[in-house]
Amino acid sequence: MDFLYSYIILAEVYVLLGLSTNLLVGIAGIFSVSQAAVFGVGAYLVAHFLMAESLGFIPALAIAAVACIVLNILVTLPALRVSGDYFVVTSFGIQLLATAVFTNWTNATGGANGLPGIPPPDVFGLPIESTGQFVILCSVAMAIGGLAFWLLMRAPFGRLLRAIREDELAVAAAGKNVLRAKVSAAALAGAFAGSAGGFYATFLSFVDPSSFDLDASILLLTMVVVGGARTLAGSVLGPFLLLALPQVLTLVDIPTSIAAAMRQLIYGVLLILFMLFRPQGLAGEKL
Amino acid sequence: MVWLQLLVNGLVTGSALGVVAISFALIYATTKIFHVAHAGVYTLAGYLAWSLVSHGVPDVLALLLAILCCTALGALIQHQLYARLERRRATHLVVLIASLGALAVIQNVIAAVYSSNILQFPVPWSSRVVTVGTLRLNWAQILTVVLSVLAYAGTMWFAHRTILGKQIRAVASNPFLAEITRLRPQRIYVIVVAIGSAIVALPGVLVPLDLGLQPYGGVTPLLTATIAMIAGGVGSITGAFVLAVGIAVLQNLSLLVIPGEWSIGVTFFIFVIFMLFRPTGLFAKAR
Amino acid sequence: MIKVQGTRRAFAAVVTSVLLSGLLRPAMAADETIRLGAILPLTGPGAVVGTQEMRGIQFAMDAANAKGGVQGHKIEVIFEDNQAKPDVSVLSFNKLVDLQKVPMIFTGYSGPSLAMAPLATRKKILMINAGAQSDKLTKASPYLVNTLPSTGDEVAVMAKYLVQQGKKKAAVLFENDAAGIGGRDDFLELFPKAGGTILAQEAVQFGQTDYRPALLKLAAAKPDVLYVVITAGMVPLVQQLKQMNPDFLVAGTTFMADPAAIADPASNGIIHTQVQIDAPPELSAAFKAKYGDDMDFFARQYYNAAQIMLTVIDKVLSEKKPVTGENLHDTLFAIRKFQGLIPMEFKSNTATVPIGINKMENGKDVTLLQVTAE
Amino acid sequence: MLLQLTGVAAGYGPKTVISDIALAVEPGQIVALLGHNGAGKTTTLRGIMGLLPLRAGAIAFDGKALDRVGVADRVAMGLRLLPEGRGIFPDLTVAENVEVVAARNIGPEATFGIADVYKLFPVLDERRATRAGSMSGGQQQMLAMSLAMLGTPRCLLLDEPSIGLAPNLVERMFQQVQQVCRSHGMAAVLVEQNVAAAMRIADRVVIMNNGQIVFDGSPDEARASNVWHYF
Repeated sequence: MDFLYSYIILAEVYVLLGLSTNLLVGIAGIFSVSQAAVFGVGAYLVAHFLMAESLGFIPALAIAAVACIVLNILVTLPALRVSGDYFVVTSFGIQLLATAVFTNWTNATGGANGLPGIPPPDVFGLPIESTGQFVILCSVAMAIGGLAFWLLMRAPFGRLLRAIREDELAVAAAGKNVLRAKVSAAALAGAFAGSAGGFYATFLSFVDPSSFDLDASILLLTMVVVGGARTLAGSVLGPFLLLALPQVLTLVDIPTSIAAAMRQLIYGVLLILFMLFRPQGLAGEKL
Repeated sequence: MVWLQLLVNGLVTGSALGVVAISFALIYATTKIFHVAHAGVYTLAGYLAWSLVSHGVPDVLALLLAILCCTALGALIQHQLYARLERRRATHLVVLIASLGALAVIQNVIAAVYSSNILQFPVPWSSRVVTVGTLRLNWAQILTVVLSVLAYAGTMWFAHRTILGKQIRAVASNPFLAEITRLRPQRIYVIVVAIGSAIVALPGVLVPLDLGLQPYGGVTPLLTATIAMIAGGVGSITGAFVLAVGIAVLQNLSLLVIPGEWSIGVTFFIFVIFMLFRPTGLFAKAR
Repeated sequence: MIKVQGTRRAFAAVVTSVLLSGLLRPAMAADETIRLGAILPLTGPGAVVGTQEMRGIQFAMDAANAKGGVQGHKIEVIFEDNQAKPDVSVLSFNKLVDLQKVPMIFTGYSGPSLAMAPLATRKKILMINAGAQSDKLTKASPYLVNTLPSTGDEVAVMAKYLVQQGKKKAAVLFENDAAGIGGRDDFLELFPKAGGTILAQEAVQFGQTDYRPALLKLAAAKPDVLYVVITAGMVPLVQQLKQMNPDFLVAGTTFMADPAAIADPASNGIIHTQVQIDAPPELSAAFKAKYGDDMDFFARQYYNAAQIMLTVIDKVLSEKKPVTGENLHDTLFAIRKFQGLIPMEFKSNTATVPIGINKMENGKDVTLLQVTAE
Repeated sequence: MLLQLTGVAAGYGPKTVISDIALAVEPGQIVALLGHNGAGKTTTLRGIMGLLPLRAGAIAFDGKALDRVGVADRVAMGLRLLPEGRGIFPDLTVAENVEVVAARNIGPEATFGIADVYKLFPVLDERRATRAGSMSGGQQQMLAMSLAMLGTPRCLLLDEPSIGLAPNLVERMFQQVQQVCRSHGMAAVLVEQNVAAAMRIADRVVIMNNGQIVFDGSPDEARASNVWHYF
């Protein structure tokens, strides 16, 4: 069962990240390609506190979430100044900068060696050690995240965000505070990404920069788009599907020497077909 | 005299990077597509030339054939992928992800056919060294600078002196007017991606001639070139070229003051700061 | 309601696909085939090394199966691509162990191996690493066995040799990943201990083959010797070194011994430590005939590791014991001494093998001296 | 009849903006299409150019039904649009602007060639090497007008040509439009906010309100009528 469990746990962590990305990209219209960087900061912070045994899991997670709120506001600030593709490229820059810091700030992150031996989490003194318990923990986290997202989308704030995405000038002209709305969306997205990092670090008990690089950020975007932008169902479906896809593709029988490349190739073809024939994703609204 | 050799090396890598930047700038300014698959075209050029040279095709002919194949591939991507997405009114995000899919396809076809090993061109002359004073350059580097500068000059001449070049700039400048003055923007898009792909094939062959071929090696040069394009001001060929050279020189010279592992991080840090204060780029024209 | 239906259908697709991926293969488990796993980077930048490792394993298994397998059992190795990422590795590990019931897994790369090590301990799955040399791997798990010494052993040999040769001022060029940093750290500790001084160090990214800026900066420090810890891209490195016309000695680790680099005249005079693992010429030729590439260090290492596994499985089967991770582990340490491509002894989780110092000369790699590291 | 619209309806997304539009333009005629913002004038022009699909009705040009004719072919037939505020290629020089449009639109029987542009607007001749986007609004509008007329225009659709121009410039430009129409038998549909100036050169006045035509007659009839409460 551990395979299924570990699949579910990782998918649930990615659902939190998917919600974060969806909130920023799908709903607030801030096209960020640096969510993996924020995710990484959350993971390293929780790892740090647990390895130093200075804090329990829940307080560590809270601190990581708060730090990532601040960080995410900072990294999305350029979006207020530059728009469209300019921000995408700036965001690429932020992501590559973060990777450089994760790889080279050896004292804090262990550098390219990573941090092995992160202790398992505890919930108010109750240690979470088996994969089964971990599934429960992550499911609860995902449920809370999903509920928050769902409630938000129904609240006036959600409608305001959507209106901003449609026509920012009109919303600003109507006297609404666009800046505050965008910053709030970025803050919430940061909290999601930071806590996802905490679950990720403690589940794997190991973190290194390769989990938080540009590829990871792009995977997140792909998850959101394939699942469906701007909907809760989309944010859940995308991670579950895209994490399963490589596993399913291993069933395709290909000569071993080129199998892995062929699977990545099929993945690319599927992405293209998806964008051509179902660009709104499985359960999303039209982008 | 380390700085002099570093400076010259920076100029060499920068000129090749500059050609990548102008090819991407040409495509991006006209189609507004964030053509990530361009990195795949760049990589493919080298592998095609390598195959041809390995089969005894003369070096110059191999280069020309590689350029020709890339031209066709570029036209194919625009015509079969981007144009279809455009007709379906796909958003930027959808097009970007489809482009990532195309990149995955190209890279992994290469990996499946050629394996992931770093391949060296079987051309002994390329690593022969020429000494000028204290400077030591090999023929591959010299050829890179000469042909890159020629490519830049050729592109400038093409864009400003030929009717097709002017039409491309017209479409980039006002696609709506181009539509109603029968400039046939859709056709121009195919042409411009084809030309951009032809141009990028040049550094795609020259750089691996010196440094070897890797199937996944195209993304970093493309991202750096993109940053050069944005910092140089979208639409400015000179801006893209000069900034690319500048970035490469900066990265080389930065080693004199900081450890090398930070040079990429510092580059992107400067870029992010730059974007906050001068988001339209250095060479952007007043609008 | 169309959207809801679409969602449901997609959910069904996910669940079905997961179940399918689990159910299809074990359905074939009725035959006598013994399945092993291998989790290696087969796509992405790390694939340079991972592909060769995969070929080494597959080459050994194909040969064994062609001879009828081990006591009538065919051996199949299921390869998983982890793209050198720890999270994918953990998924792959659980998948291989839960669904394919493999008793042992070949790994490489420090990060993924470290991420999987706790799982190996908990589930008693034997992991064999024949490629990564991070010092942390030596103590990561009792179930993680390294068939090559950690970089520390190689560095110790080289540091002593260099000082003996009067090369007391060194600069270090290292790859900015676990393997490179491990080697650098060892050198920074062991070279001064042997009586040398370190003048400068510079990192390069994995897979980045423009070494010129780093080389120029290191050369400016005027060292007697440049110590190189890089795992891939040797040909560009030796060519760029040659281009500089250096007045210092270049020394490296086993990774230096890329056949293409040795064949390149630019590599003349470079010395390196070599974890002794020679392939007989007919084996190399058969490998090259099959894959079109030389059987490099990694291919030989994993070929050798696969041979070790075949020996261990043979013993487990002849003792009529089930092929479990625990039995494989215990039997491996019971046999202890192996005679694969090289003699190898497991006094701990990390093999003790002879280490030589080689010099590249006119397209050949000549052994200068040989020691056995402790 | 050069241009004829019958029962035309068009719109964007779920919204139908214009409906039941009937309009006939004869060769040489200048029709002023007036109405307040959002009345559907620009939508009508876009419909004529084929930039918007029709939801009902038909458009015929020179007796030929346009329902299967694409934008580029309509331009080739002589339908020309001067779009509001974006009628030039700002990053190209004046000469390049003229050159790229001429290259694709001037045939052997062109009524309006490159030389005619500089004859009609001498100021453009002086500024040939200037980047078009850096010129004044009036000069940009002259260039836009020239681009719309290059080749063999038979019916000019002018969308707010006077926007941002000084009053004397507006007069001059309109006189030039009138002159070209007279000399080449070209028709023009002129959408304008500057009602007075438009009325002075118009042969006919059409007034739209809420996506419908509410008045169609001569300028004198228009002056005499009570349609002005629409403004």
